[in-house]
Amino acid sequence: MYSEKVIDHFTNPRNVGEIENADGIGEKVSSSCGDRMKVFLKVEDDIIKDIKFQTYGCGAAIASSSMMSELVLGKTLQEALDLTNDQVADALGGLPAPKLHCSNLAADALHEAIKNYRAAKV
Amino acid sequence: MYSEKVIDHFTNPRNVGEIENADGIGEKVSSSCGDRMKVFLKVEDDIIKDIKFQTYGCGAAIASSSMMSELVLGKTLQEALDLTNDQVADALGGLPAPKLHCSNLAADALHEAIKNYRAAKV
Amino acid sequence: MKRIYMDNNATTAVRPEVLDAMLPFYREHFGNPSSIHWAGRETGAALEAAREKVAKLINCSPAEIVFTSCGSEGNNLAIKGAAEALRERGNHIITTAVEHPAVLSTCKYLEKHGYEVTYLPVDGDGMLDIVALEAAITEKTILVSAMWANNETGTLFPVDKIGAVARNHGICFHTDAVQAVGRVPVDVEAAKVDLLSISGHKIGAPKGVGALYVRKGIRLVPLIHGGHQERNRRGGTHNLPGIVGLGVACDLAGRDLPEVSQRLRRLRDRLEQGLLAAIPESQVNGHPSERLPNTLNVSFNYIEGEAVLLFLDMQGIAASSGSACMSDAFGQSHVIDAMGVDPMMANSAIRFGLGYDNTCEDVDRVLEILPAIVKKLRDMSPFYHE
Amino acid sequence: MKRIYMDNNATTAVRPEVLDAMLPFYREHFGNPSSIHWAGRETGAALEAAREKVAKLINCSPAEIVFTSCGSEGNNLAIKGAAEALRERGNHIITTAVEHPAVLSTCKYLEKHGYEVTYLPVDGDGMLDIVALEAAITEKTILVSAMWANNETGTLFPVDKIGAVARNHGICFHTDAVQAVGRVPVDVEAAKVDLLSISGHKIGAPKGVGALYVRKGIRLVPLIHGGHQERNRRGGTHNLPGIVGLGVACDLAGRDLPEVSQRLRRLRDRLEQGLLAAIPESQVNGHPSERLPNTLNVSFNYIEGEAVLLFLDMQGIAASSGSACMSDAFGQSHVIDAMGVDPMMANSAIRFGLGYDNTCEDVDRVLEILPAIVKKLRDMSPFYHE
Ligand SMILES: Cc1ncc(COP(=O)(O)O)c(C=O)c1O
Ligand SMILES: Cc1ncc(COP(=O)(O)O)c(C=O)c1O
Ligand code: FES
Ligand code: FES
Repeated sequence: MYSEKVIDHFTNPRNVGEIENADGIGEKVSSSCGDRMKVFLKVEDDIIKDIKFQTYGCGAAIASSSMMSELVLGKTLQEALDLTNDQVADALGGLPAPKLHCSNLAADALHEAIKNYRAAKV
Repeated sequence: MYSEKVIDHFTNPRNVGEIENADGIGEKVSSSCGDRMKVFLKVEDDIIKDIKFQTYGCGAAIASSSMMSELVLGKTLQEALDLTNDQVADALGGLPAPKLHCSNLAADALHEAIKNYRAAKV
Repeated sequence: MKRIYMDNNATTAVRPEVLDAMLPFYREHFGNPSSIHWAGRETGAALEAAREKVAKLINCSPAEIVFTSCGSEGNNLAIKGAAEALRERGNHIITTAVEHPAVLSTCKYLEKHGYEVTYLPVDGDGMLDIVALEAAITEKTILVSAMWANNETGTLFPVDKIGAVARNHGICFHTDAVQAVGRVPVDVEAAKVDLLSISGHKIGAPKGVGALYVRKGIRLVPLIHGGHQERNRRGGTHNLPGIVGLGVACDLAGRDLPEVSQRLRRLRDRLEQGLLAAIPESQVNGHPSERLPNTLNVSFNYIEGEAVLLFLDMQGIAASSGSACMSDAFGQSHVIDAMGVDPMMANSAIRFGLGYDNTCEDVDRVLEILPAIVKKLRDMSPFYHE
Repeated sequence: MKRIYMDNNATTAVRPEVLDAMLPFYREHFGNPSSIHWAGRETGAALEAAREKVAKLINCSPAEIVFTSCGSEGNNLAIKGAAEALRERGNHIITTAVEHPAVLSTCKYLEKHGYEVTYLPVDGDGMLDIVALEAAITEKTILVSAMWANNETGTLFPVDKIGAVARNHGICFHTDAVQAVGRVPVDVEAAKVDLLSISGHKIGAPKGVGALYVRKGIRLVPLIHGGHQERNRRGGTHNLPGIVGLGVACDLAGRDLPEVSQRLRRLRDRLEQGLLAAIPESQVNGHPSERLPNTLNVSFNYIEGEAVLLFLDMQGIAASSGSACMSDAFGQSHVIDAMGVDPMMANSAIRFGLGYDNTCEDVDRVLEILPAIVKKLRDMSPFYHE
């Protein structure tokens, strides 16, 4: 049911954890299943220098979080904002239809963290 | 489904055929299935000296006819009149429930033949 | 004594390739295909592979196949399911007088629940009059259920014409193709069928499995409510070994159909001609040409079919009178009856359903034995005079 | 990697003795038991022998057994069939909030057809309150459907008390005993049951066969109309190999039950105590004592069950979250939900269903692996703080 990439990211998730004194924190709760994801950012010169996540959710949610973190680490905030949920799912080699909503958590929580970072800076 | 006795009488039915110039002839049609049986008697001194039958019907009907003929050959008319359908079925080692009505043809046609014999004599 | 099985319209032996394919699914790959672990993944793939094979045989897409437990379930699901789903559009159902009991008794049941059912007659060959079908349609008609091939006589209905009429009137069309699939070419697109019932055990798959083709977009109320199996159209844990067997049987049937049907037709014709030639006052019941290649329904006047079957059975030959499901009931077949056959002729009808394993010797043995049986019984019959 | 199967509440492997008994019925004895020839006689006897075996296991007479294709069909036949047969007496049905989807969705369906359904709540252990049952009865109540053993938690309802209440009020009592038969003693007389569903594949028989016990005198409208099979209660050609398998499985279950249930209970208790000891903030869902001996439903707070199952699966261990039929749907189990378990706790529930083949090493391997999985997932969870 899950692709090899999903299994890989689920089994060995990248960038799990918290960042103390993070520059931006975003959190997203899935409306369909109640699962939850939290993203921590360290930003320098509009570039994501560090990213960590915590996820309470299914295998697809964990793999999506991990993939998302890998995709945006070292990228500009604008590039990160351009990342869509679909791109996360695609990068994982696709997700089964009933699990597509799980990848939504990842990009949404990331965008939330960036928004909070910018709001705090103003 | 059928007992060995039924199979035996069905496979090698006794007393099949017609009697020319029979002393009594009886015929019976089953109201439930349309099958038909015809009995021919040769009577001397109130004793059944010869009996033959023709049957259009299922295996149980043919076996019942054969068994009936064997049971009454050489018997008095009164003994033949006392023969019941149940006795025919019992002599065959029983019949499956949906086939019980088939044995009814045998005794009924016999009794009909005796009735006709007596009516002709009067 | 060699046993000769000629009752393949009642049921068939499982083909060896089918059984071989099924065996690993009893003890090794036994997981529930709805489960997410290894045991479920193994069987999930096999389930979908089987679905593709069944779909291919009748030219539909795999998502249009719903696995069932038998042909009767398929007929009940199709007719009750469509009737209820379409209830607000009307309450009139058209079927035929010669359907299998699974269709007829389902229709009788619906008659008790506010539906009106027209039972179309057939002619002396068991053939449906397409004009009568058109004439029976009213604006309340929601469903036509007409079989592809008759189980007792083998007569083939003009399914493509029925499909065209139904499609023209926007009426849902179900066909009971239990006897047809695997024996004659079946194409749901060409025939414009909306619902089509299949039974495994008529084509070398095991008993306990069947399928219903449900055209995309056709709404159906489930018969067996339960889990999310079969896209919510049939609850219950999948019968994986059976389904795998049905897939393989469909595969084989598709591959072998031209050759097997030709071979069986030749055997059947030899049997038919031999019997008609050897036994006076006998007749074939069913359509002379539009008929399943494996089926011969034949009557020998003045005697009763059951008695003939018993004598055949004693010689190891298995044939039947009409549908097996009716054989504990009395009286004539409703099919032969509907064809207007004289009652005494009808009473003597017996059916040979040839199958994959039958040989020319089998046919010759029947030809050797049966005339004497008929003679013996006729000699006993009060109706027969040489 | 050794594969460990602990999902026996979803489905079981066919037992070797069962498969052996079935095999002759695919190609050698394949006749339709409704046929009058040798091929039918052979299987007719086997059909009735199997019926006797099933009847013996639940203490009823063979004529009270109707063979079906699965537990879901049995539940649909029992509930729809009794509801319709009793319609003139009332329209109220009582069931419980924790039934299998085959019961719940059947009840939902009947609600659309003029029936009223009461779904009784359960307590924190998943136990039914017999007083609440009595209170729910009205003069329109025609049917109580309450399961014998819950498939997700293993909680055993007080079936004998339910039966007594129903009998006192002259109400028909159906119990879904799919998880109970063969695992705990089941006696339809002692429990005063009127209708009882059995499924083969939960007790070492194959998928595709089941049975419904129908107490003598209980009227039932058929679900699958058709021929005269099963005394007009279920149409369709009999699934002989499956039925023979079910017979043997019932035989074995009856023979082995005391020994096997004791062995599984010991293994289950070892697993339960080991996990609770090794993993803080974990809990058992289900009744502490009134529970199937093979079932453990356990929650590990702060994480999600599916993730746990995936990690277990990677190590070859097959377990599940709730009923397999629900696993393609989202969200919590309706059973754990109905027990009032905190949602996050509920989300982490996973079910072990031990079976005939499980060993002490299997349990120890799970005890070795699972605590680390839970720790890893908790370390990822935004809710967890050591
Ligand atoms: C309690 C219960 N009832 C009914 C069923 C349905 O049985 P089946 O899968 O044989 O239809 C199951 C299992 O899935 C079950 O656990
Ligand atoms: C035409 C037809 N329809 C339906 C059926 C029922 O199929 P099953 O026995 O698989 O329920 C049969 C065979 O019995 C049949 O010949
Ligand atoms: S099911 Fe909730 S995130 Fe996947
Ligand atoms: S069925 Fe007619 S006499 Fe037996």
